[in-house]
Amino acid sequence: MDLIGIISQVVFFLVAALTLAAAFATVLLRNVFHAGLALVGTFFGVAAIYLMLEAEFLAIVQVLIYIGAIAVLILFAIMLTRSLMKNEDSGMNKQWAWAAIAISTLFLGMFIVILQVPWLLNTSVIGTDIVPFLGTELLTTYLLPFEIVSVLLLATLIGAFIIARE
Amino acid sequence: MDGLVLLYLSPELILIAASLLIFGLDLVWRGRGSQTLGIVALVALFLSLIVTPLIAFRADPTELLSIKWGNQIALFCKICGPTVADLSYWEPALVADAIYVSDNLTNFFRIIASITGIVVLFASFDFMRGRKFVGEFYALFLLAIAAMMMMAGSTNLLMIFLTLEFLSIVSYILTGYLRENKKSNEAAIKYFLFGAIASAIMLYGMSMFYGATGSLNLAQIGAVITADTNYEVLALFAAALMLAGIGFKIALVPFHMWAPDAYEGAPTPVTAFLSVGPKVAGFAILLRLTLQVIYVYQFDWVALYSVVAVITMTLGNVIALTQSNVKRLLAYSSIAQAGYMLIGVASISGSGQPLDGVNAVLIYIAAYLFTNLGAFLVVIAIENKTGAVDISQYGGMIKRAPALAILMTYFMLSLAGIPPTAGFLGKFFVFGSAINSGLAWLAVIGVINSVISLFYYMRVIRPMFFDPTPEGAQPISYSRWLQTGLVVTAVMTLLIMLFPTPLFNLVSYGTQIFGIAMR
Amino acid sequence: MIQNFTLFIPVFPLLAFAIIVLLTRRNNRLSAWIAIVGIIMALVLSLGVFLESLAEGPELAQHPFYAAPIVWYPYGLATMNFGWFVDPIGSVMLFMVPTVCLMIFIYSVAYMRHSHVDEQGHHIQEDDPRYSHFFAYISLFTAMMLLLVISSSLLQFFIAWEVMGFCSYALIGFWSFRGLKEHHIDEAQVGRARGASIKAFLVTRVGDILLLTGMILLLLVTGTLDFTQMFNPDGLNNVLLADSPLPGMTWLTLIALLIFGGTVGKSAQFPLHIWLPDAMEGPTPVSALIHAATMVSAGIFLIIRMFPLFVVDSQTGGNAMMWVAIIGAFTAIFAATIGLAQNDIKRVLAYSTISQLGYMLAALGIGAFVAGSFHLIMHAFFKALLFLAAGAVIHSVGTNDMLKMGGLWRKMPITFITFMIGAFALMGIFPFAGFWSKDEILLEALRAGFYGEASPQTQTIRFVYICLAIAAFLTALYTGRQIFLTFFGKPRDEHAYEHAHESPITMWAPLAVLATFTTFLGLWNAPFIGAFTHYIGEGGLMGLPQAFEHTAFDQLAWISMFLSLGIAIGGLIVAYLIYGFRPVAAGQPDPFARLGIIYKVLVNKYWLDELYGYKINLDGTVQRGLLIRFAGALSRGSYWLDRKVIDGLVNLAGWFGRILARLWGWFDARIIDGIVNATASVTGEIAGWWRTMQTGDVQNYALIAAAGAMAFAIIFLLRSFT
Amino acid sequence: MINDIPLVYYLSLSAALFCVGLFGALARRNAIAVLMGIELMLNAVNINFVAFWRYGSVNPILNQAGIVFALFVITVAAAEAAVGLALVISIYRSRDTVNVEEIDLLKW
Amino acid sequence: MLSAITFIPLLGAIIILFLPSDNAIKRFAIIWSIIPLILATIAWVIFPTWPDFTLMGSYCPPDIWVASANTYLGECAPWIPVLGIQYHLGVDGISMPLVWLTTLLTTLGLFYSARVINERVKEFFALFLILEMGMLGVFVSLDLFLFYIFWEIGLVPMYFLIGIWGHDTDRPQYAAIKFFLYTLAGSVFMLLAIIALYLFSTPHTFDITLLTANRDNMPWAKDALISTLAFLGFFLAFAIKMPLFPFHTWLPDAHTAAPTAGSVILAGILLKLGGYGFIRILLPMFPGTFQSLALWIGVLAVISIVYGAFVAMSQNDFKRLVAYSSVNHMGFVILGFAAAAALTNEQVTSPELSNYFNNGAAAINGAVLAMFSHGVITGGLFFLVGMLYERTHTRELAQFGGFMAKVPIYGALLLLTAFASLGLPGLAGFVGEFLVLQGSYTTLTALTFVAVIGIVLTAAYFLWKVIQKVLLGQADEKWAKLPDLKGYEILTLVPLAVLMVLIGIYPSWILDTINQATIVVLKAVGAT
Repeated sequence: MDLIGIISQVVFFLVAALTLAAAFATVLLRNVFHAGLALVGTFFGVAAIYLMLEAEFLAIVQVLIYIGAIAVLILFAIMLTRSLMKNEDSGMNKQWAWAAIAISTLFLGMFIVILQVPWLLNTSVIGTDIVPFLGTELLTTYLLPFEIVSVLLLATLIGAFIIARE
Repeated sequence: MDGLVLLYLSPELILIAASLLIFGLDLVWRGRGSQTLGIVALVALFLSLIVTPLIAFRADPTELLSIKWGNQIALFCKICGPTVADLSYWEPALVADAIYVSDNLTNFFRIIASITGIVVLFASFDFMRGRKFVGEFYALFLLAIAAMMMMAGSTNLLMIFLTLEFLSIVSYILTGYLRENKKSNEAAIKYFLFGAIASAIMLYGMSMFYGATGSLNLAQIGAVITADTNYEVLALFAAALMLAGIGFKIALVPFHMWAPDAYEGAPTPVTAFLSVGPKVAGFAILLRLTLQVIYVYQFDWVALYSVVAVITMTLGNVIALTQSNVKRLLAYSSIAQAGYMLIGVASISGSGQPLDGVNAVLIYIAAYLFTNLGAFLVVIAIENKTGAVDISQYGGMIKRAPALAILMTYFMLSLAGIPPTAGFLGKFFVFGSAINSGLAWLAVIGVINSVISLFYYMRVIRPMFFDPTPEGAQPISYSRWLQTGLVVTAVMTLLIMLFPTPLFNLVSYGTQIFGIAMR
Repeated sequence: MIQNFTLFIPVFPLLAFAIIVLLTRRNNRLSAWIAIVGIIMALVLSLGVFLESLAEGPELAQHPFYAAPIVWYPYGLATMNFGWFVDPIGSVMLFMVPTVCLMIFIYSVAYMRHSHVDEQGHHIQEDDPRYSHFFAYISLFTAMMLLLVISSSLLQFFIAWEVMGFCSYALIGFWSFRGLKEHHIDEAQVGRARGASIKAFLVTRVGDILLLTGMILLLLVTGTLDFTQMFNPDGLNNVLLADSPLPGMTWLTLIALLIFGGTVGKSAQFPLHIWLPDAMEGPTPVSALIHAATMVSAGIFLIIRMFPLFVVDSQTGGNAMMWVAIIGAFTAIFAATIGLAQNDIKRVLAYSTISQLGYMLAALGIGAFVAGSFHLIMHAFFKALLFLAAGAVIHSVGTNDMLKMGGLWRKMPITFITFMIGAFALMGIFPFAGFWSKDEILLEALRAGFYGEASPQTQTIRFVYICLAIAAFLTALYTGRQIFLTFFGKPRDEHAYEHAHESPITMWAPLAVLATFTTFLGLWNAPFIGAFTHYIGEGGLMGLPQAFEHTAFDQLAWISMFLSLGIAIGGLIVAYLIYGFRPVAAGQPDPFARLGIIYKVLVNKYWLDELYGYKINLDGTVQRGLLIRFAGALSRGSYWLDRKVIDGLVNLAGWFGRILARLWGWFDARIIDGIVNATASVTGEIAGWWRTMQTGDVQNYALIAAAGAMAFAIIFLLRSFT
Repeated sequence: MINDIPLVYYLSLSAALFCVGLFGALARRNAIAVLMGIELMLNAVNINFVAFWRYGSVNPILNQAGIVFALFVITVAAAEAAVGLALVISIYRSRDTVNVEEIDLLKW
Repeated sequence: MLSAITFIPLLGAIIILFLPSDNAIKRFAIIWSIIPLILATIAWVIFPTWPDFTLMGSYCPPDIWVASANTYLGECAPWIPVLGIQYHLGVDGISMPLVWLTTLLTTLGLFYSARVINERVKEFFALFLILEMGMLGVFVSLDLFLFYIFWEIGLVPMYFLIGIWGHDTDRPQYAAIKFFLYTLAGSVFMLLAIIALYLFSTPHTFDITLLTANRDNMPWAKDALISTLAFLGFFLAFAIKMPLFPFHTWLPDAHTAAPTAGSVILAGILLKLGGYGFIRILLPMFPGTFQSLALWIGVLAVISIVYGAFVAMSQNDFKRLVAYSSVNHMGFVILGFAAAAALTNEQVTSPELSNYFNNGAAAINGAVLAMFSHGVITGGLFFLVGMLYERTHTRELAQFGGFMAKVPIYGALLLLTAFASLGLPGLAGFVGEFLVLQGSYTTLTALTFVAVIGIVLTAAYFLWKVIQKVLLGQADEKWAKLPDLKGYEILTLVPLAVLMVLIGIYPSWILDTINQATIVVLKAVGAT
């Protein structure tokens, strides 16, 4: 294993640990606002993972949209619902124990499947920039989903407006 | 993408264009003329209903009127480009890359979706009079119907996810439409949270499929999985997770918990739509998933579907026994009906006989569509005038609104499966296909369930005929629209039973692509 | 050729019945006349047929007047035909039945008029409120009896037999209901009549189902119920002799015994005799009709019709005839003993009828076919005479109780004379009918028992002879007692005595006619004339051509004649010593009571009514006994079973559901206490219980959904490993 | 870079992230926290897709199905978040709470 | 002709919905219900000359044409070609009398109700006519699918008749839903059996005549498991409707709650649907299975007879007593069918054992005639009970007494009906019972000895409870001014009384018709 391999592995473990820690923080922190900030941390971690997987465009999109839009939106929502001031006690509800058990077995199952299934493995090197190809593919093969998403966003816009307007 | 191909997307496009038009008009008229917007929506739905057969026709000199319900398939795929392939039968290889397919099954569900739309619109005209955001309601509703149609046609994991989410989001908005009503809000938030979690689980399943086969197209995934049996682990694990998403939409038992609350909370026309729309589209996806992807592991999915079917039917029927709120009762009843449909899916045996699972499901869907919408129309008619939603408030309905009482009796009997109704034909086919494919025990449980179900269906009718009318109750009048809606559903429920041949032709056309057509 | 119209004989009274019921219900006089005209036309036609068959002579037995044109119903490829069948004994019955019935019809015209003293004290004579009903019922009764006599198939016979049972129910229960204003009968009589009618119908019904079973088994085995085809030789020999389901009994014996069961029910023989004495609650002409002329003789006539069956059975080792003889003889003596202790004038005659019927059955049982049938005919006449005379006495004195009568011979000379003739005939005193027929039976029994060649039956025939002899003596005793109590001695009840008057002409005329018949008819079969034996005996039986051997009137016959005469006169003398010599004074108990325990047993009729559980007390209430209380308990038990157990299956499930719910509640009170009370059934319980799964918390829902998806995925995972 | 870190690491990371997100969705009382959980789950799925694209696809340049799917997931997540928060705010406005356990007017 | 008879009542019901005033409805309903009666009478009168298989301008596939040679007035029309379902009607000797009885009792029921029912008249008469259509449909349809549909159509109107117009002292709604659930529970298993028959028959068909004709080379007949399960499915439905012993608990409740006309139809016709099912489906299609189970069914029948009689004896509600008497009488019908089924093959086919064949035919004749006469008698009884209730507003037997003197006409008719019911020869009840006994002694001898005890018990409880308590004895003051039967009441009862006497005296006018069909059925049974 050459030096770069080791370094990249170390970097991966670092990033993965950070992301998971942030995720745990989002879930466990009692104060919802702090949880929001931890969420932003997780998003950064995921963006780093994308970079390691050579999907730079996606990393940027992740940072821009997830952190820029969705995380901010969530923080606004937290402020709007003034749960900032109210110091709620533990954020967990009555059934968290049952949920924990169920989810750990689910994780176990997933882990077994991940190890067991013969995933496709054809390691090919990406030389050039893939973004233009992505563009063409979006507008040729996946043109129909692209249009549908646009209508979806329009509907969401109006829907959110209807529901949340003062 | 040349113009001809757009023709094969025309029903969806018409609806989307109409909804945009309605948004625009609503903007221009600033809230006045909501009635005309409704008419526009209705016209759009009729247009899409008429266009579907036009697409399906194919000039065939050999046929009688030289019109044959052909089975062209418009493919929107990477390699073959958006071309129109004229296939008599659905070879996976040919449609390997298709993202969206406008084939027989899609046409069948387009017809079903547009009919649902029309009938629910009939119901909502009354309901919407005098409320805010009426234009938006109609527009969003049209989008929901378009999403339903697209769900039926999508043979690509991405498309399935996208259309499912599209329908879900629009449904959340529609459910939460009555902002000031506490119940509507609560129903919407519950529906949203449950839906979001379920679709996340489904997504994870989809990623598994993509990981193993490298492709998003159902047919290709199916080919890879059937070719190599050690993918069995993945296929079933991922399918089970995907079942969460689809099960949520159909409201099968472990994933049904949202339904009673959402049905009770949502405005009644939306409840009517929820009880039919997403459920039917969900079955379209389930059919495609079962027949094209995991068909080879017959033993497993038959076992899974039978078990889920039994739990769904039994739980749905049994809990409905103690319900006193009509909408909640109809919610549990529609859960039970989903259980019966699942029996049809479980007994798919590809035997080519008329009594085959696939035909049974489609017939049951058609029958359930008219019966359930009819029942909801009656509930809406009563609620609009008296605001009564509890069974006890239905006292002496036979005097106040004899037509409504008689129709409600007819629809309840159809739901219970008493003969001279479409419901019976549906149940007959479903139980017949179960016995035909060797699941006789399933048919027996189904039959016992339909007897239990009769008890609560009769509980709805009993006060109408036997209890005295509460004092000061004047006769219930309802708009012309509701009347036409009731007439359409009642006549169709009777016609499907008395002259089922046209329905059988439509169904056999629908299942032709799977090679299990009803000769 | 008159015999072609035999089928019309029952039609006339039936027509009379229909006319009365439908048209002339209101007009009493007219209904009475229509009934009488109907019976007269039947009598004329019957006499015609009788004379024609007499002309035909004995071989009528082998090829009788027979035709079965009416197809009553088809079953499979075969059909059940009805028609008429007249053989010698049938023709004689055709002579006897309408004659006696005519007399009874004329008699009842007057009898059904009641006189009572109203508030102002003067007599009012008025018809019974349901006068026309009475005539309708007795016309139907006679029609059915005639149909029975001429029936060509056992099924036709059975139908007539049962409809007659209905008529007897209706007639016995004639006074079983009373309108608000009617007071010709009192409360107690209504109660007693009601009890008696249902008792009669049910007990005869038990007999009927035995006959029904026998009849169907016969149809099953021989394939036909037609008298002409039933006794064909091969049918009798091979088919019937196969072993029946019951062990040790051939089909023939089983069928014969079942048919005899019918007779026991109808002719009130030992186990099923309890209904006849209570049937006295009906008007006297009815008692005469039922217990003399028709109903009871129908039972005997059934055995006579089916006699070839019994003969072949005894020839092939069956013991059916032996049973007939034993039960007949035992009933004869048993009934005679009870007859001694009865104070009601009609009940004495009732028990005497049972005893005489026992006589006839005993005769038939020992094979004395001719003697038995002759006694049947004679008994019909003199017993009808006795009943009608007793009726006249009751009509004039107003009470049945003999202890209240006495010295009536002055007040009612004609009734007295006719009653005496009947009594002598019953006792078997020389010139009268009874003597010839009873002596004939005793002679046959004596010859077969003691002088005939030894055969397995001789022991039983000896036992029969002894019983009959004792019975003859007892008959003489109780008849004598009756005569002395009613007509001789001092009047014991002043009021009744001066109230007594001779009955009007329409009542004593029939008595006279019957009396003449009783005196002269006996000669028909007198030793030297023997016309009856020749006519009946010569032809043998249907299917059994060899005739009944007619032994000349040898020296043994003389001895038995004097013996029976002596027994009769001895009985009369003893009766005179007890009752005639020192007539019983008013209020003095019956001298017979001095016998103490024996008297008590006889008065209570061996407590059989209590054993059966249906004792009708004098005041009209019914005392429920063992059997009926058991049946009542059984029915209440099954109703409880029906209500609680079977119908309760659903509720039972509900109960099971409640247990389950409580169990669940014990360790999860929070959910259960919120349950809306579940419906009754277990589905309701479970529904209520499952319903609370819907807690309203969406995360709870999501957890269940996730857990569900996870469960399916994990199961598939595990499955794919194995 | 590609063959240093095996695919399984990414998949297990995404599985872990998915489970944490699911736990967040099921166990947190605050509706917005549930939303955050859902976002986590969707991010986990995206990692999955991108990883499968990178490691699995024959010609990652021409056939970028994984990335396209991820992109669409992000957009849909955004839409969902918008609608979800709108609903949360309207619930808050009418019931003055966003605690999911207290929103149980509709039950049984 | 048959389609006309079946669908005229439906047409009538629809017309009634548009009639304005109450007595217009009443008059119309009565006149309208006479039309099917006339048609049925014509059909029966021309019975001997029935053209063997008239195709009323309708096309029947050749194999069905051949198979339904012995049915008459046949009508065929393709209805659902995909599943091979024919709109196939036909009548033979057994179903003709029952069709006629249905039309008669409905006309009498409507005629009587016209005076008695005064609230919600429109619904009552409409539902009544729909009920008639349902019942007629069952008797005339020769296609299992059509049979099932008409079987269920009959349930709904009866549910409403019991529920709405029932006497509110006897929990009518409970009785109505119990009736509906019991019958439905049975009939859904029949549905499964019908589907199983369809799937396992070589030319997939629902046609009764076809399934009977070439029953032997059908897979379902060869496979013992399927034929037994199918048999039990059908048997359950018919036993509940019949009602046979363990399934009878719905009958007393439904009867006591139903209005007079309702319980006349319920007892008169609805119970016969079960019996008709026995003779049309169970015996011809499953001779082997029926024969093996004949003893057990016989045992249940005999229990029904004796048990029904005992329970009736302990009733003090007049209507409940008559209801339990129906259980008693229907026990005989099933005993008849079981006896006929118990005939072994060689008994049915070999010529020298024709005695068994004839007695078997007698059993079936008896059973069908018992059904017909029970319809007439119990119909009459329920009318009488209803009339008594109209006058005294109580059904408590203990309170009656001495009515024979007070209301002689009513007394006479009750006497006639009661004695007909307990099987007095010369009246309708006896002939049916005698034929059944004749048949059942042939094959189930031991059982019949017990059944015969049932006859005495029947006589006992009828005399004891009905005649003794109601008619005889001392009239009570409070019944002083009891009115006797009015014109219309007598007119309702006269046809039934005439029928009772007619069948009793000369039964061959009806048994000829039945016997023709019985011979065909028995020959088909022996065909294996």
